[in-house]
Amino acid sequence: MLRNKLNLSDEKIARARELASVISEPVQEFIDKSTTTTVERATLRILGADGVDADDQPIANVVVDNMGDNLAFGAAKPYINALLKKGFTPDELNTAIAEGLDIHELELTDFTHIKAKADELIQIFAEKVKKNVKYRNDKIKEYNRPESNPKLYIIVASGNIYEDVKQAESAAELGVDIIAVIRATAQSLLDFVPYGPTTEGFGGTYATQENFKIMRAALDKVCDKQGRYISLVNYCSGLCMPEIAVMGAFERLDMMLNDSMYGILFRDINMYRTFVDQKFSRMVNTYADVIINTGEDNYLTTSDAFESAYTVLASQFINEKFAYNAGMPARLMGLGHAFEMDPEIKNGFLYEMAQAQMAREIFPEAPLKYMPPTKHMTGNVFMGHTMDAMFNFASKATGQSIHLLGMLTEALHTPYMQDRFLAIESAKYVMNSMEDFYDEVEFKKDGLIMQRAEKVLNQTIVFLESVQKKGMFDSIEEGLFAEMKRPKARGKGVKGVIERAPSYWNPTEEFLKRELGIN
Amino acid sequence: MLRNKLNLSDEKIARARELASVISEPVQEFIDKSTTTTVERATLRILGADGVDADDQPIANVVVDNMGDNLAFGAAKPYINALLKKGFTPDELNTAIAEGLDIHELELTDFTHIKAKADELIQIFAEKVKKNVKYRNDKIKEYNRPESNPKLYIIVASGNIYEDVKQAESAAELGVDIIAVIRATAQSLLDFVPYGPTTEGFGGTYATQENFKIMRAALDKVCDKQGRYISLVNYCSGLCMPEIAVMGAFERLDMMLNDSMYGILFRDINMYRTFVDQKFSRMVNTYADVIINTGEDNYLTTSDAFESAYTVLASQFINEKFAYNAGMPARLMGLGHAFEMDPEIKNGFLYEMAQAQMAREIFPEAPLKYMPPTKHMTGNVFMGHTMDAMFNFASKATGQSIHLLGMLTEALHTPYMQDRFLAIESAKYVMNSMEDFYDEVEFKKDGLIMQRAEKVLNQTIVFLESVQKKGMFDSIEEGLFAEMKRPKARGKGVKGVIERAPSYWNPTEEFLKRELGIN
Amino acid sequence: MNIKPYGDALDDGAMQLSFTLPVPLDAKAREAARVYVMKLGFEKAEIVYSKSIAENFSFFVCYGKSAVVLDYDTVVVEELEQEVMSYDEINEFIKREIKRKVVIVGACTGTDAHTVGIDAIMNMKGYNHHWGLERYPMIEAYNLGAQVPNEELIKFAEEVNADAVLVSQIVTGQDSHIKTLTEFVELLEAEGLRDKFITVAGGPRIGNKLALEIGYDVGFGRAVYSEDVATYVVEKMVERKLAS
Amino acid sequence: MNIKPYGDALDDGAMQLSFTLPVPLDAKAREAARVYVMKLGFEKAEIVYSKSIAENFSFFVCYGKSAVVLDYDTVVVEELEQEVMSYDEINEFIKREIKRKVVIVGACTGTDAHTVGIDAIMNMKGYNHHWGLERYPMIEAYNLGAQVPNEELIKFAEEVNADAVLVSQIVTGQDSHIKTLTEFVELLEAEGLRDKFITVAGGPRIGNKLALEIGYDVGFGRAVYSEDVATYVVEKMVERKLAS
Ligand code: B12
Ligand code: B12
Ligand SMILES: Cc1ncc(COP(=O)(O)O)c(C=O)c1O
Ligand SMILES: Cc1ncc(COP(=O)(O)O)c(C=O)c1O
Repeated sequence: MLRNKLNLSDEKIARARELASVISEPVQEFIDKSTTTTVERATLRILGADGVDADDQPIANVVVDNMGDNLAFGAAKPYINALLKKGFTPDELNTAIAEGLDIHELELTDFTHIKAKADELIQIFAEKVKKNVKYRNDKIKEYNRPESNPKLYIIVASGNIYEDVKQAESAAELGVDIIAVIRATAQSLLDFVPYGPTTEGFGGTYATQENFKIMRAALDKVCDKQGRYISLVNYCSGLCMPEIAVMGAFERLDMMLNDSMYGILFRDINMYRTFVDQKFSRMVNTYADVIINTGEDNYLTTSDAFESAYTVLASQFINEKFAYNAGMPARLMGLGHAFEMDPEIKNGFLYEMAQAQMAREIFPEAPLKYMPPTKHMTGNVFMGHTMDAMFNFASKATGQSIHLLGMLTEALHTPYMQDRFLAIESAKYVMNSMEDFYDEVEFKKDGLIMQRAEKVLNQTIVFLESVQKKGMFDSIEEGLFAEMKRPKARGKGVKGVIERAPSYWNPTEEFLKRELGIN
Repeated sequence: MLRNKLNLSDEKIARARELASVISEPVQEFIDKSTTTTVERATLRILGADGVDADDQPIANVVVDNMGDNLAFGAAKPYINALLKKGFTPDELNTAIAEGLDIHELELTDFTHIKAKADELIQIFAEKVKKNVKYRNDKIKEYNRPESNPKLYIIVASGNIYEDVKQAESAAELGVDIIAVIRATAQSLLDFVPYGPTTEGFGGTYATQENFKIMRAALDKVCDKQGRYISLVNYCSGLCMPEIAVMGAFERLDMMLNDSMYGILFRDINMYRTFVDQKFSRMVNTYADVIINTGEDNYLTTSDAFESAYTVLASQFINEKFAYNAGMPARLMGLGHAFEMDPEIKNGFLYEMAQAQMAREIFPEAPLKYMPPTKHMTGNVFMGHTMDAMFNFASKATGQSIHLLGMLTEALHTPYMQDRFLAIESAKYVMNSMEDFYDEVEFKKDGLIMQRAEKVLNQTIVFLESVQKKGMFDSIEEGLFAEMKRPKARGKGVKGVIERAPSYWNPTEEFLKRELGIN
Repeated sequence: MNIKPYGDALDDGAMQLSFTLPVPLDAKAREAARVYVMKLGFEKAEIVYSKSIAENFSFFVCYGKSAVVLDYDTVVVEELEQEVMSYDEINEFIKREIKRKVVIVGACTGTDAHTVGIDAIMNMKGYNHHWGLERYPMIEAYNLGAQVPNEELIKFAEEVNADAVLVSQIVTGQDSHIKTLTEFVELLEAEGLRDKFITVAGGPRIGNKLALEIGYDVGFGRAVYSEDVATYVVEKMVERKLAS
Repeated sequence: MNIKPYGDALDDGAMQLSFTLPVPLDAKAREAARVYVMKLGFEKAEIVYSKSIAENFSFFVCYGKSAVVLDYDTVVVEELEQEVMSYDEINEFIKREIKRKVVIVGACTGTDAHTVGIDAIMNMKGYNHHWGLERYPMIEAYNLGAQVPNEELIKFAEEVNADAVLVSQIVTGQDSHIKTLTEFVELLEAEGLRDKFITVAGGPRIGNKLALEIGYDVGFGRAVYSEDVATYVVEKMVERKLAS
């Protein structure tokens, strides 16, 4: 474990955690009495719903859309009921639904039968996921390679899954540890998950289960060839968080972007919707042993990295708390932050080091995800490459875990193949040449670095206190987070939030809670 | 003054200094009983010899070449004698010599007259030089700008002095502190100094007095425009070290490359010649308050920077000792070293930091000159730019004084204007963003960095001991330095080394020794 | 005046290039890279670095000397050239010439979620020490934020009787900006509102030329401030006699 | 097979360029930079960065999409293509085919003081874990070092009855390498020694093509090792029946 160097006050850290806990309580209460369209669709997917109808509507959507107000009772029951009534396998039922069968017209069979069937279906899910977890762990053991520190993470984003595969293979050959397939620009606002392999998308490639499968298979080949495990990442965020988490569990994704507030602040998704969705999706992620990546970096794309460093730390505490609430252990919490200090700030690099080191010390077990400079990148690719080099330095110097490689063309386009090569080469050089820096170097007592970390922690506490006073919902509404005002009653997906009926039933949730030991 | 961080043993450092001193003694003895053609020509230049004859032979060369064995008595006497005999001013005499006058045919006048005339001529020299020093100091006071730390140093090398001026102006506008005009490829092997403004030269621009004047005037304009003093650098090294030092004193150069062994090892100049020449040239540099730049970086272009780090430190001790012997104070000793660690070495950056920090601590008053990566640069300009960024970091982190900017195109060509811009931009960003790093960061007790510095110091002592045992001349002959074997009786310029006759007379040397308080 | 790129001597034509060819790296690939650059009109090209970056892809860095000459006098500038007024001058100008508040509506449209650019122009706090339009006493500014459908933007602009509409587009992948920008103009035309508003497009890859081609009154690229936009709008209003 | 540069999709023609134009920076300069790149055969060019780097000089970074297509099949490789033998194979080959020691003389000529390159090929310790020629038991190697006048090199080669002469040239500014290399060949010719030695030129900017043009038997560029050179020399000796 890495040494502490900042001399931060344990009491203050505990105080911040306590505040996050208090803040999360009313939200957690709301979550527990609510469900959403996508939580129900995710439930159906766990149970076996898959495929699309003639209009490319996913079966899960068809079932949920047809339930109307009955959704308050949960979508599991009618789906399982239909399986029993028709004597179908899930695949057969999916086909029947695609062809027009309205399962809600079927008479309800005895609930004990339904429960038994639920257990059976969930067992299938559980076994698939456990097999995936085992496969991953076995392979890592088999390859028996020392872990990279940090792991190098790169994105592909061609829009075409087959082109993405080529680019991912190239990056893997060049030595990265983690490959993220960036999602098409507007997917997070789609209230359904596209289906099948896709070859077109703006700014990224659609997250579909088939695309996950194609990329995972391609990477598995490279893994075996190279004798090291290469992780695959996609995004849970958006209007389908829980469903995509389920798809990721099925297809052995290793990491997923999953933030408790990103959708609200940066995608204008309704706050209640996001809070409910994040919980379910995180339970699924946890069950599948998937590391989440939170999105604190986004705060610094709209706010200044020096002035607003505390918003990052505050969000990390909140993300941590919500993740704990979803049963997630710290070792899966890839809390985010970013190297976004204005390059013109005197001593900006030292402040950046202070902040990164602070994250390291406050969340010692978390696989911290460090994001590269983006906002201050310009078309001057040479200067940009230098900024990325400094970022590489800061990351290694402060013991980060997941290192998203900066691209010299960040201000211009999603990465070219050669951009990735240059990024990897630079990071490997910088990090290897200062391998033991963390251990070698101490910070001056009460110097700039220590003072900076302390100050950010203090500001964070003050900020969390004000959020606690106002309450989370009002704080978001008033724009306390990321300078974004998000009215409670507005935002995308607000209609998909439903209060649970007293007899609401969700066997998958019960299963997950049981397995993860939460209530 | 900068803090010590490496915990180096004072006794070891003292021991190394003592070894350098013992090593220099026999060399110093040799120097004191010898003169060289170029020392005599430098003497003539101080006294007023200037210009060229019809064959472009400098007057100083004409006079010296015509003296034959009489050179053992010194060239000053016949030149001053001619002035007196003819009643000429130096300019008139120079013209006469150019037109064919052989001054050695003139009868010798009374020595007391000659001495008096010498004093008068030396006074003219002294006043010119003092005026230059005063001008520089006054300007620096007038501009009243905080010193850059380190000072950014850049080269121009177009071959054409007028093109050089443009490039220098551009670099000055972009914010560098020091501009060096690189000399044409083979000038150091010319046994005369070219004359007048020049517009052609391979790989650099000829060092001529007129070129010095043109560049100095151009920079002075920029200085006034920008309100900060910009230093001008040229090279003393080669077969004309002392003469170029004199030219630099006349034209207010601020720094000059001047190494006690560079010519021997890297230019195959005879060792006796170089040792004699460096002493005279350094006296002139000192009198003109010119900072010298030594050439330790060159060791690492032929030897490995990790294995042979001690050769750099050893050479620094030797250069220091010879400089002290020439009356030079530490504040003028721009001892050199270089960032040449193989980029593939694990922890190479930390070793590099150790070495740079070690130089800083061992020579606390010296304006250390740190050279950029050159040897491991390739045509991959992006990777090269990253290496230069790391160099910028190391330099700032260890409190270097003179920072020669690395060029991303180092492996390709002498810098384009845009290469310089990119280099300056990168250095300014990196250094500003870690301004107080030196003060903020401590090295772990007995960690990699401390151990590395100690090891290099130990190796240096072992090496200096073996040189001391063999003696300097034999050591060079046997290739102990830079893996170059340089036989005593060979090398360029060997014929120009002359044993002083008992009645050898050199009033300029007497003057300089008096002024500098040496014997 | 004929010009060529400059490395370290006038008209040396020196240029740096980097690119990837979809072939495995070997002597032939290197030569192909050189020949390729020569075909671009170079009189000398040297592949100074080559590296295999995937099974069938090779990366090259090249320095070359271009033979191509450009007559500088023939270059026509398509960027907007105007004397930009200061914050105070703009407010004065509006008081004097328009005599009422100018109404400006802005948004980042379509699926584009990048607010920072339009915020830089419009928000109170502005950008790089240039206040945004919201702070101008003589301007009434409405910033609808990001991901705003074109229809909504137009509806809103009509509602508040806007004088000018600012459209921001940052994402340009697969030319999505062109599609979104064009749709806006087509909608305006369909609803007969083409001349009602001064239309301003902006974003890092938007040039005046592109904006004019698509049918906007003006376009702004990188490093633009509120003053540039406001100057244009108010002067155009006077020119068009929209000030009433 | 027709190829184009690859950015992130086949045949997108993506290339990165940077260069300086000798004009002051303004809108016209930026447009000139774009037009200049378009004239190089681009179908799209965007100046993504521009900066004034001196009173009358502006620096540009450009990304563009080239329209130029290259038929890969027409590319002719001019680099030497040979199967390189290993250290042991070479010594064996000499023992078997030449039956005496091969004598090789090398130097870095003219005013060029860069010894590292020729040392890498010749010195005992070699380079990058490739031993130099001096270590080969079946080769007698003489490395004269740097700054060796052509006359001296030829004189020495005659004296030791060299089979091959290696000439290194690193500095290429103002084409100084071409001058020095050419003078060597002319001297050989003048003295009627043209066919006596196998002549090998080398250095980071020397290609086989250039060497052949000047009149050498072969030329080697970057990242060459002693094995490459020795293989060539000994095979050429057998071919020319110089082995006697
Ligand atoms: C911040 C940022 C984000 C933030 C946005 C937060 C927010 N609230 O705005 C977040 C993290 C959400 C984000 C997300 C994405 N981003 Co983004 N992002 C950036 C980034 C780093 C900075 C943009 C920025 O804020 N610049 C600062 C502002 C002030 O500059 P500006 O926008 O150019 O605005 C100036 C001028 O252009 C002009 N201007 C702009 N608009 C207007 C309008 C008018 C009328 C006028 C007059 C002037 C004007 O004035 C401004 C001031 O001078 C850029 C990379 C970069 N360094 O440029 C990528 C970048 C723009 N993003 C990119 C992409 C692909 C995405 C995603 C699609 C990635 C994905 N697949 O998930 C997502 C989805 C977003 C979406 N649907 O649009 C790409 C776009 C590639 C391309 N050219 O198509 C970029 C270039 C990064 C990259 N290399 O991949 N991003
Ligand atoms: C080391 C070095 C020096 C050292 C040389 C020490 C020494 N004893 O060799 C010193 C400091 C003395 C020096 C001085 C100068 N240098 Co210098 N130097 C370099 C440097 C940093 C590395 C060269 C090197 O050693 N490479 C490693 C070797 C192994 O590679 P190589 O030489 O390419 O050799 C390989 C192949 O080319 C080939 N090869 C080479 N020769 C031969 C011969 C044969 C027969 C064969 C088969 C193969 C072969 O095999 C080798 C192994 O694969 C380069 C920059 C760079 N990174 O390349 C500048 C560089 C070569 N130098 C340069 C210049 C301008 C100079 C000076 C003229 C500067 C000046 N005005 O003062 C001086 C003067 C030197 C002179 N008169 O020649 C320029 C040349 C520009 C140009 N293209 O014309 C460069 C490119 C730097 C720059 N950007 O300005 N330099
Ligand atoms: C947590 C998180 N989710 C999602 C995204 C982006 O995805 P989308 O554009 O699909 O919302 C980001 C981007 O930075 C993120 O941080
Ligand atoms: C001390 C010293 N003198 C001179 C030079 C180069 O000059 P020249 O090529 O004229 O010998 C160097 C180059 O590094 C040097 O270090």
